[in-house]
Amino acid sequence: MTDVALEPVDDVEFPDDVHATSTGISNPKLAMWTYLASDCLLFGGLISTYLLYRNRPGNIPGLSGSDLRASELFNIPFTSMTSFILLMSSLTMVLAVNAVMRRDVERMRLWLVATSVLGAMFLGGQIYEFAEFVNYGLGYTSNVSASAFYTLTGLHGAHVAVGVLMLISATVYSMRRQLNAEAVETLGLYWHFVDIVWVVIFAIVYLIP
Amino acid sequence: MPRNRKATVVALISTAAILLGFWLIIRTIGQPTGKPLNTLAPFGQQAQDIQNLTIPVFAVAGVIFVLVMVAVIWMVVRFRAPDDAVEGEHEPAQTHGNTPLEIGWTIVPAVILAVLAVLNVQTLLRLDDTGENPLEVTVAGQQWWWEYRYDLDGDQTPEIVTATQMVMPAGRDVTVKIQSNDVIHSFWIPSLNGKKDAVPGRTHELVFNSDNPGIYEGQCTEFCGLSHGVMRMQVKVLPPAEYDVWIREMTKAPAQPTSAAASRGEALFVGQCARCHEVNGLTPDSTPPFTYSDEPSPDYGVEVDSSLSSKNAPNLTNFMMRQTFAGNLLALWEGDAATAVVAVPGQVPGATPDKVNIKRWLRNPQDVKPMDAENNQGMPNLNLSEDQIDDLTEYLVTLGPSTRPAA
Amino acid sequence: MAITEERPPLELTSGDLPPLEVETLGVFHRPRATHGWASWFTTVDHKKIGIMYGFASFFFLLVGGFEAILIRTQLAVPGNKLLSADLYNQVFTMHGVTMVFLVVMPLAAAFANYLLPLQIGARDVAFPRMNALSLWVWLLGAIFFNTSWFLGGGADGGWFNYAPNSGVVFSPSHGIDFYAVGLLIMGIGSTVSAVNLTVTVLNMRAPGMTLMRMPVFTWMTFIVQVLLVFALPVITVALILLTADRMFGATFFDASAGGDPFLWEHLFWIFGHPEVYIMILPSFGIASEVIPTFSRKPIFGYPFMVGSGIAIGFMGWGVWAHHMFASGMGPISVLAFSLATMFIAVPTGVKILNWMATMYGGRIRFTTAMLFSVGLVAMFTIGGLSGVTHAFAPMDTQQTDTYYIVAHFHYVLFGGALFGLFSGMYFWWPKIFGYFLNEKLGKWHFWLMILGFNLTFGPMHILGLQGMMRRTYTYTEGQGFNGWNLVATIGAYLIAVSILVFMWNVIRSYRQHRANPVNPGPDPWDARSLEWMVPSPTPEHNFDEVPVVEDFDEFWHRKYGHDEQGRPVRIAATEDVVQKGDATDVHLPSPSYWPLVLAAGLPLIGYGLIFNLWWALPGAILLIAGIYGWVLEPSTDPSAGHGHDDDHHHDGDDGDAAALEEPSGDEADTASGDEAGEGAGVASADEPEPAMASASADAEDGGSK
Amino acid sequence: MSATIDVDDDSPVHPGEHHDHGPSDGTYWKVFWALVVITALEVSTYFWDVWFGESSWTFAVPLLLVLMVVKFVLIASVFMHLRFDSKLLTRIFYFGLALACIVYLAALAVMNIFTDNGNPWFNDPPPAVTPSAVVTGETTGGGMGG
Ligand code: HEA
Ligand code: HEA
Ligand code: HEC
Ligand code: CUA
Ligand SMILES: [Cu+2]
Repeated sequence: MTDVALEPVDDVEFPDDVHATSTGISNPKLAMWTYLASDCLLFGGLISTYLLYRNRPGNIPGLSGSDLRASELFNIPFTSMTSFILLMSSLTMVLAVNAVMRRDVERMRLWLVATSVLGAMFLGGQIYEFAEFVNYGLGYTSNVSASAFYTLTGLHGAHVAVGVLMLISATVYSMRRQLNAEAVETLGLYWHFVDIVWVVIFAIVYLIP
Repeated sequence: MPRNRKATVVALISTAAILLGFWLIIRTIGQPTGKPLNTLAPFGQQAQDIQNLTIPVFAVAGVIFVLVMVAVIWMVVRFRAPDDAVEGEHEPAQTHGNTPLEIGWTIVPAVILAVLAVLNVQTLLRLDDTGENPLEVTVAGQQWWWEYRYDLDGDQTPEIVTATQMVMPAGRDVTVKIQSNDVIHSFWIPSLNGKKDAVPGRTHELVFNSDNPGIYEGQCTEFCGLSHGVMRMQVKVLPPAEYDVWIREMTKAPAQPTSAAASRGEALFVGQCARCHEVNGLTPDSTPPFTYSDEPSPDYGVEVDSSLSSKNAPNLTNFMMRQTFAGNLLALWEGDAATAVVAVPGQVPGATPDKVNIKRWLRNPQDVKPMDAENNQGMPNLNLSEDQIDDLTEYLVTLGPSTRPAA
Repeated sequence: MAITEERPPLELTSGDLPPLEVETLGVFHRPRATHGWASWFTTVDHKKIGIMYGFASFFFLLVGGFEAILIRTQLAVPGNKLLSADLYNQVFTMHGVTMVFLVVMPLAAAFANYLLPLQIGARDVAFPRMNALSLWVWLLGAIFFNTSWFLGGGADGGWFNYAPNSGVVFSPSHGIDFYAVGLLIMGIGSTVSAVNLTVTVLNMRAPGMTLMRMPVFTWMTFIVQVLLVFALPVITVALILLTADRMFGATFFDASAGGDPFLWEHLFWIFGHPEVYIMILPSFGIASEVIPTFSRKPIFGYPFMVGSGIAIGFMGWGVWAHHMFASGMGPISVLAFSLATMFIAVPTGVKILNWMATMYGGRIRFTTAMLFSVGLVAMFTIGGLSGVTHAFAPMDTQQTDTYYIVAHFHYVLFGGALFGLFSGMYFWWPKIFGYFLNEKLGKWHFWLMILGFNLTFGPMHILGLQGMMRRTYTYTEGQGFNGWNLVATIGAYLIAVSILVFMWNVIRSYRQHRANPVNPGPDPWDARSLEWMVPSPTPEHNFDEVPVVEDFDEFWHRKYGHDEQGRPVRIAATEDVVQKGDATDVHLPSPSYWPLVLAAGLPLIGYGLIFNLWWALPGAILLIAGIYGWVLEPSTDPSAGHGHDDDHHHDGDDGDAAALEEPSGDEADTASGDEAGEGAGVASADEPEPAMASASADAEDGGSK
Repeated sequence: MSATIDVDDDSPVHPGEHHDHGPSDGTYWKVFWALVVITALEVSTYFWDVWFGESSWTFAVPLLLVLMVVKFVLIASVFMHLRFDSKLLTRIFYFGLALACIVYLAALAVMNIFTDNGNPWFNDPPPAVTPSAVVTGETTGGGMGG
């Protein structure tokens, strides 16, 4: 910061506004999209790992470990439910964003809460699913396909959890002081991305045997 | 223009200097003498194929190198601002670019490379050719030594299991099937062919074919832990007749030791060493009188646990058929026998086993080669007494054809 | 920031209540200092952050160089017993990792941070606090990584750390845990920084600064950031899997349990090859600034320079398996990657030739900076050509894992990347610190270094071709490696001397400057890009007035026109076109503790993962405190700074919200400030990073771990 | 934003130019229902082998992939506003996505996941270490990603 004399000074001329952006896209939004593009490679790597390993449980002679496969335990109707819940949360999120654009704060808060509740439900479903699998004897280290499965879905779950925390924080924040519409929109992007990733996981991991 | 002339002179001088430097290097670089791992001294067909690609590629790279260097030197001299340069005088023209030129120097390198690419592909395909009726040898790397298995009759169990020194006939394609029992290693005999990694869970093939009998040094080249740097091996290329002798000798059981010391050593071996090392027929629970078999136990080394390294140790049956041991670090024979290209080194006139080296190894193997036996990596120091070491050495030198009546 | 017009910040407090003035978390006062040692810990100024990157990575250069000296001393003679095999393995691993992740990348980041905003005419990066966060995360991660020396030994798996040798079974010490966690932490820092700088280049350009008017350095750094954005997650995946293997008992790389060691190799090199271009492109950028300046000619073929940079960055994604020619993948894969690799020589060649064409016909002043850049052109060519010889897969099966490779990558990394970075140091030193480095000592530095460098790494070509494998802790008499190894060792000591000369130069020049200050002025080299328009050292607000850009090499064109032969003719005295740096009342983001607090949590979590999970608890608390402290803190301290916290001045922060209301406000300058009432006092309105910035930082944590 | 800024050739949205608000709540609902239907269709494939027999898999797998892409694009374009926002964002995101697909598919191909030789240990042409390990084992499905 320049040390500025305390007496009033003439305004410096700004031929442009320093804060405006060259592309017309706001910084946080551009940053979020860049980050999401980067995250594609993160999830791509984990999905590839799973694809590589999914047919290598331990029942192959010479390999150690349990011979259970995650795919044998899949409860498709149940996971369809949780996928549906996550899909729904995308809808509530987009409604929250639309509300904030209309400057309808009450509605926005409502939809944000709904989104976080749905997100939490999804997480609950995932925890239930994991617990069920472990009950069946498929632990994280049971075999390499299990590890790949848990790492992939677990990391996705972590993304959801972070998202839920951000949603709750945003809601609280909106009550404490001002909340930037941009923030809600950007948060929405993150949320939808998490959903999109699940769309891929659901199809590739769960439905394609 | 004097500046121009000066630049040209400097450029010519540096061209000459670079060429002289190249010539000096090229004169010596391909020489195998004293450089057993030299990559530019092929003694096998595959290495020769690679060499045939290397020479034109290096030549092209060398020419580009000289051109770029000389051009830079020329310009540095030619366009150096004079010390008395004044701003505003003799300012350079502000050229921004020249599209045809740019396109030109995009295309020319591409064309050069395209030509070389043809050679590249040809060589690649050639090296991939496994030849006709190849001899197959399975090579397994483990921390930090190499094991070779010869399955002569194709029944999936090896008749010969040996370590450190691989033997192959001259003039015949040999397919080496490279495996690993623990981490990734790389099998490399530069005189014969390029390297190929030994990756746990996989089998990789490499083809050797050499018309030149000789002993060729090799080295593990994929970092594999503590003793990677001294994980060495040899390939001995024998004339076909000698090779048959080698096979014959290697498929015979060792004879019973005759001297008392060797017999004591034999018992010690069963007690101390047989839990890791195999001598065909001996097991840790063998009881005297010991009997030998002419085939390795089919279980030997099959149950390698690739999460532990030394579940198996070198098979020592016919130990004395090798010329070096302990990962090619120590000579097993003194004098000519250490390096003779023969099937049975013990038959080289005047051959005597290098007992000093064997004792050194038994006294403390870690002293020869860093190992971590606590972590199942390598051979432990068994804290043997000098007497035990003497007895064991007497026994070890009986393991081989020198004690057998000549065939 | 730039909230788009339709969506001004919400008045969520139903209008009548004033927005809460949040005193950040009560206990802490918002840091105010902008001078003095304390300010360095809280600064969000891209220039200070850049300087800190620079000093820290130079320190690590000494560490990594010391390790290199140990390597060379051990290998000076056959059978040397200076280092045990175990220690040697740690030393070369740590050397490699240190040089790559703790020296070249952050040193390039130093230049990127300092110069990007200046070169595009911006006041700061897009997210200043996140910039500070990147620095601290990287630095603390780097320190964390090096503490392994004192906590049971460094990593010993080589810098590419092939599995399964990197598993607990084969490397039971904690070294590789530090490698995995340390790199994960630094990866977070680099990802944040890469996103930040990407947005900066795209969004923060001065008026008229179109992409094709950006200086080449900016372009190359931009490409590097994009490469980082996409390459880092790949190694993150690899490291996550490695951590799971080592710490949680998974078997991703254990072949006996179905794991595949190849997966590591692919993931590592998918990252690793873009990584080598991440290391070289900034130096290419630096050379592309230095060579035109001292040749007094514009860069030759600017669009081709930019295009080839993009091409290199792009092709870099398709060649990773050239590190695996001997690994045993199928012949078709080998063929494909071999051909792809060969052709990467084409765009790189375009660069080399364009630099030469820039020098051609120029009037070259051989300052130290120029010497290093010309050195780069020559030395990199050698390294590049040996690289092309590796690209021929059959040849590479003889070369790989020998010292021939070691020679290749030191020629490109040292002779390319590091030479470029040294060139940049001499070039921008006066801009950054306000005094010149001594040219005479600089020339000693250069000549000693290039001599030592060639003595060290030149012989390695021969050694490698004669079969000396890398990563060997010793060699024996009779392998024929003796003589050249000794030469290489002597060369390494020469390099060390040259670096001492450099350090002495810095100290001596500084002392002389203290005794007898001579300001180099804004434009000591008669240079071309915008950063030379501002005084040296750069004032905190960068530009008094953001320049309106009309041309590539804008600053040059303000000084020179040209005659009909295209020769430059002065049209304005430098003094008249540079800025005075005396602007007041420029609105800048305020310092903050939170980046440091947040970053400090990560190494603690790292120790927790490695030793005892309880230790992660304080780390997690710091992390969360950092995040929430950050979110609750307006990025601009309303009560800080320039002496007027009231809003009767229509300075930048008030003006902009209003300016944004104005669709086409070409005169968005001061007038619009009048309606600033609306945005006034709205903390988030003027911050370059509204709340969501921190939300995305959250995402970062969730995502990259 | 001032009009003195030369519009970047690369920035599709002109500075200061307004862009659409995006669709209304109603549109979102419509898209949502479309997504629900697609998801239902996806899930139904799970029962196809019961309904239509095993051979239905040959249709199910490509169908699932197509539906996945459709869902993906719908959410990205509508919910994430890519259709209404600057094209730059679309480019950035889909560049990352495409890069991920290409690079990882290539890596998986090099690891021979698509040219599976029936060896369940490593999907790799060279046979496994111990001959006994190469027993029957199921051939991994060749579909998307093996
Ligand atoms: C700054 C970093 C950097 C850069 C820029 C490069 C550039 C290149 N590298 Fe290098 N490389 C590394 C860093 C780098 N490399 C590292 C660190 C390793 C080792 C990792 C490890 O194992 O630890 C490595 C290893 C490595 C290998 C693997 C070797 C092995 O382990 O077996 C290969 C194989 O193809 C390779 C190739 C190339 C090629 C073709 C280029 C090209 O980009 C070079 C292009 C440049 C030129 C060719 C010169 C100029 C061109 C002209 C003058 C035009 C005319 C030229 C022709 C027509 C040929 N590199
Ligand atoms: C940018 C990257 C970079 C740089 C600059 C260097 C610089 C040097 N490197 Fe390094 N090197 C690598 C990257 C780099 N290296 C990598 C990636 C590897 C592979 C690792 C692996 O295989 O996993 C490697 C491996 C490597 C090896 C091979 C080891 C082996 O395979 O066994 C060798 C051997 O000679 C070597 C030598 C040197 C030397 C002598 C320098 C010198 O140029 C260093 C010069 C610097 C100094 C000399 C510092 C100055 C110090 C002082 C002035 C005083 C001392 C300071 C204190 C006491 C605090 N390096
Ligand atoms: C815990 C296992 C173990 C025991 C017990 C053991 N060794 Fe070894 N031995 C090894 C291993 C592993 C090697 C390979 C070392 C290397 O070269 O890296 C080896 C190598 C050798 C070699 C060199 C073989 C070659 O071809 O290179 C000899 C000879 C040898 N051992 C003899 C003995 C004798 C004699 C005893 C008993 C007193 C013994 N060993 C006990 C594990 C063992
Ligand atoms: Cu085995 Cu290196
Ligand atoms: Cu590479």
